[in-house]
Formats: sequence, structure tokens, C-alpha cells
Amino acid sequence: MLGDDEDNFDLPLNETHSDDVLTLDLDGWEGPLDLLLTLARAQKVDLAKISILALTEQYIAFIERARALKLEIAADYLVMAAWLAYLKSCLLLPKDPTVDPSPEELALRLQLRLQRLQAMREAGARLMGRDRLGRDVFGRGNPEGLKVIRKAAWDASLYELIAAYGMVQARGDEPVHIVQRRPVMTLDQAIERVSRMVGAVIDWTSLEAFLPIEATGDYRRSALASSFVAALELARQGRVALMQETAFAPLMLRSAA
Amino acid sequence: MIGEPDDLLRAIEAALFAAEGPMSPAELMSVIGTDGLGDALPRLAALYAGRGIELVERGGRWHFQTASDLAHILRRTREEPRKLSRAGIETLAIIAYHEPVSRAEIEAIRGVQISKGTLDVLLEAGWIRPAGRRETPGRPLLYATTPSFLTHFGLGSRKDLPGIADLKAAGLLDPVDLAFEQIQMEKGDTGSDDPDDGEDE
Amino acid sequence: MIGEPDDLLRAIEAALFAAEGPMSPAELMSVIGTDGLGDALPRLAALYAGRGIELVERGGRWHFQTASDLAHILRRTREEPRKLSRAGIETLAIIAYHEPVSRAEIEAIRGVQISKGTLDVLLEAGWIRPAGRRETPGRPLLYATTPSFLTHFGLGSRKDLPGIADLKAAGLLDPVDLAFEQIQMEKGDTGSDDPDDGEDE
Repeated sequence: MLGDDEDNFDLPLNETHSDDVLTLDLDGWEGPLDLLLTLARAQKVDLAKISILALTEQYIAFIERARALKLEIAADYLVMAAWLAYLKSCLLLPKDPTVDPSPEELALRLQLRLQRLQAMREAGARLMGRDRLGRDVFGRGNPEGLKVIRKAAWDASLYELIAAYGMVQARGDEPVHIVQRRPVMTLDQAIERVSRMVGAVIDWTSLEAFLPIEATGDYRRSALASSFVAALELARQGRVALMQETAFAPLMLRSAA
Repeated sequence: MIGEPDDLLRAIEAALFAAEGPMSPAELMSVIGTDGLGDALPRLAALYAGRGIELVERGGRWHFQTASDLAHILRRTREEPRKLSRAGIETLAIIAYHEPVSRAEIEAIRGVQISKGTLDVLLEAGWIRPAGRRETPGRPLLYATTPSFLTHFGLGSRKDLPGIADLKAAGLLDPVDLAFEQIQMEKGDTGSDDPDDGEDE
Repeated sequence: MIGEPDDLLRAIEAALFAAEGPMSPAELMSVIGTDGLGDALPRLAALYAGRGIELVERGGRWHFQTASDLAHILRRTREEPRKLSRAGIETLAIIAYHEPVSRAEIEAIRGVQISKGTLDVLLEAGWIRPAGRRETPGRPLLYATTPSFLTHFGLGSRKDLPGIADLKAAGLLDPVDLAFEQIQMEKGDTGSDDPDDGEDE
């Protein structure tokens, strides 16, 4: 029923539904651009020379016919039809320089899009037509394969070995908790030490002089702090006198006796 | 077969023959245990030229395959490899000719959205791969082809894509906007020759 | 490669290369679509003689294979250094100090079960060996160290292993942190009832 139509293209028919309803297989196209390209190619001219106006008319006619057949048409096809109808009217109307973009520009852009889609369609076809591995040319059917056998070079050191044995043995022992001595001088030790030493000096003597000579590091800091507190305690008991000339100056001690 | 098969050539031959896939010179050297291949690969390829089996380079990797003119003998017993949908073919072509390219750019050329399965099929076939993101708003993921793509379609490199030089020269790989500007410029100033045109790589 | 690769030879070459298994002359003829092979197969085999690939006949069927003297290319052994697990090193230590020793004895000393894999690794490393059976009920297999064990650990003999007293002096039996660490670690796997799952790694 469509064959005698004067248009130079055919609606693709889905023949499986032919008994009662004529089905227009719009699924045959991947969107309006695809349909437009199909119509454009029917003009049988170079896409660069295609008549966008004629193409527009064909597309609109196609969609109108599909609607007349009460076919469901996807929204994007209708949007394209509306846009093309607008483009067509612009192209036909006298040129209005205030319209931007101009209809010629829109038409050119559409043409460029069609050319690009067509170029990729042809490229895809040429790609698929190449001598393809597994279809036209073949790799070795049954390759031996290159196998790398990973052999573990087990590694362990003697230290790890004996440390591990130590750990195994230690595991059997009852855990014993030993609190390690920390390097501190207790307050009692400091009081005892300062009170003993202060009796032996006559003149004012710096607190540092009361620290053990061998004391270094944490132990010296601990001894200094404890000795300072010891000095305060001994002063409170009236056993030593303290003197400091200015802030941060050396703290001087003397027996109060 | 030839005068004196030298040891390196024999080793390369054996390794490529036994390998389950194409090999780069670096992989070959590691398998054979040598520090350099010299011109052994092209020499070996030359030895096989015109035979029923050929040594070919695809994207820097080498493999043996049957000569293409013998396809009629071998194809008979084989099933057609995966058949791509038209959407799949076009999408693959767009990625190959434009890479790296985003999904939106593919859709702009095809005029339709890509259904999810299309890229999946191409990814699964090992012909395309994600290739970073474009540093534009949205940071879209980009796609490019893989060495397996070149291997499967018998391409030495992307330069061997059918007609790519012509398409490039005709500006058909440029986006519409760029092509449009180009035309406008040529209209205004026919002598114009923008040095920045056409190249999309 | 050779003077004029004749078509039959090329076809046989390609068919055998692409085949998934050896082919009889009859199969070849059917694939290639010819009525006779003449002396093509021996001729082709002669062409490949001395190359990295050879055409061979086995029980009336022909196939290409890698030249046997190049088999080392197909299978390479790569040694990868691997650290022994804690279970492994402890088991090894116990065997070294107590050999010959049964698995049950090792477990009694370790206080943790050992998996078969642990002993396998030590056997594979060549550090321990089966050393007979103990003549007790169940006749358990005994393990002892090997000369490679001594070599690897730089020991002249087992007597060079530091004794318990030495370990103590070196702080290696320090019960405070070692034992505590161990207790913490084993909390995790004491609930396991699978005999092969008692690894404390």
C-alpha cells in the first residue's frame, strides 16, 4: 500500500505483524539522525551537496505518514520533526539578519553531523571487513604456551630460627611480669642525700652541686627535681637556708645551722 | 629452510609459536633470556613472507597467523566470531578514529544515547579500555582502543585504520563546531590556513 | 623463505598451524579440499628441519611443535624469594632442636596445631626430611633436618645451634614480651577445631 507512494524511500515493514496492523518499524533506525541519514542517502548525492530543505521535507512527510498510520512514534523523532519544520520555515522565509543562529548555519551544522555519522558508519564497515584474527586469519590452534613456573625460594635467617625457638620455649613458661627499674631518684633518697651533703659544706652552694656526678639524662633530671623538692622540704624543717639572686639564677643552699 | 638458522631466530620463532598471545620485544627478550633482538624480528618476518603462516606486528606486539588469502580454507570449519550490533560497530569505529573519546562525544556523533550494553560488549571483547578522564567539568571517562583491537583487526597501528588519513584531511574527525568554524573562516578569508586545524590528537 | 612456496604447501602449513590437534593426511585433504597430498608433508617437514618449529608425524598424524632443544624456552623456572611463615619457622626450629620428632610432638611443643602445608613447605625448601617412624603405637612419621638446612643457616652441625641457656642470655627467652605477644596472637585461633586450620599466621 505504500509502494505506489511517490516518495523515493520505503517504510521498513515488520512483516511478522502483517495480518491486521501495519507496523512501522521505527526501531530499525537508531534515532532521528540515523533516519535522516537514510533519507539523505536516498538523494543519491554527495552528502556535502545534499539539499537540507528536501531532506527536511522528506523527514516531516515520513513522520506525518507514520502518524496517519497511528503508529507510536518516539518523542525524539517528533522533536526532530518539529525542529526541522521550524528550520524549513526559516529557510523558506525571507532572510532575517537578526535571527541567530541563521537557518543556513543550522542547516550546515545538520549537514556536518550527517557527514560525520556517515564517515564513521563507513569506517565501521571497512573495519569489520578487514582480515580479522579468528575469522579470516588464525593464530596457532593449540599453542604449547609459555609457562613460567614460579618456584618459591624459601628464605629464613638463623636469627629468625633461634628467635622462633626461643618464642616456642618461652610460650611454655609461666609469664613473669617484671617491672623494670626506671632511672629516678626518689624524694626520700634526695632528702637523705641533700641533708647529708649540706652539713659538709660551709658556704652557699648551688643545688646542682648536690647531684650525683655520674647522673646524666633522665636520671639527672629526676635527681634535680627531687633534690629541689628535698631542699624545699629541708628549708621548711629549718635545716637549710635557700637563696636565689634573681629568677632563674642558680638556687643556692647552705646549712641553716 | 634457510641457510643457517641462527639461534636467536630459532628461539624467537619457537617462543612466538608457542605463545598463547602476541608478545612485545621486551616479553620475548625475557622469555628467551637475551638482552637485545637486533633486527631479528623483521628478519624472521621476511623469512615467512609469502608462506602459509606469517609473522606480523600489531601495535608493537608480534604474533604468527595464517596468511589472509587462505581464509577460505580455514574459515569453513569455524564459527563466525562475535557478531557486533550496528551500534557496537559504529561505537567501536568512533572510539578507534577519535580516541580518546568520551561517551558524550560518541553520542554526539551517533545522535543517540549509547545503551549500556554497547560499551560493555566492546570492553568484554577487549577492544576498548577506559583511558583516563578529560579534565573538563564532570571529568568524563574517556575510551581508547587496546592492543588486542589492533591484533584482531590486523592493524599495525592506528595509522593503519582504513581511510583515517583521508578522514582527517577532510576534517571529518573534527567536531561539528570546529568544522563549522573552519568553514565560516574559509568563507570570510579564503586564504586562511589555520595551523591549529584538523589535528585532533 | 624458499624458492616458490607452492599453494599446497602453504595450505597445509596454515591448516596444521591453525589446527587444534594433530591431523591425519585424510583430515588435511578434507580441510584443504584436495584429492591428494603427494609428498607435500615430508617436503614441508624438510623445510622446517633445523628451525625453531618442526613439523612432525606421530602415529600417522602431523603437527607442528617447538623444536625439542628449545623446550627450556617454554618452561622457565623463576625463583621467587618467599619468607617462611611464623608457623613454618617455629616448626623448623622445633625439628632442628628436637629431631627426630613427630608431628604430634611438634604440636605439643608449639602448643598449636600445624597444618600439613607447613611441613610441605619445609620439605619443599629441602630443609627437613622424613626420618623413619617411631616404634610406638600409630608408628608416627618422624622429621629431621637435612644438610641443606645446615648450609642455608650457616651451621657446621646441629651442635652449633645455641642452647636454651644461650637463648636466655641473648634475651631470646625473655618471657615478658615474647610470651605476651604470643598469647595475644593465639587468642585468635585457639577456637579452631579443624586440624589443618590451626595455623597462627
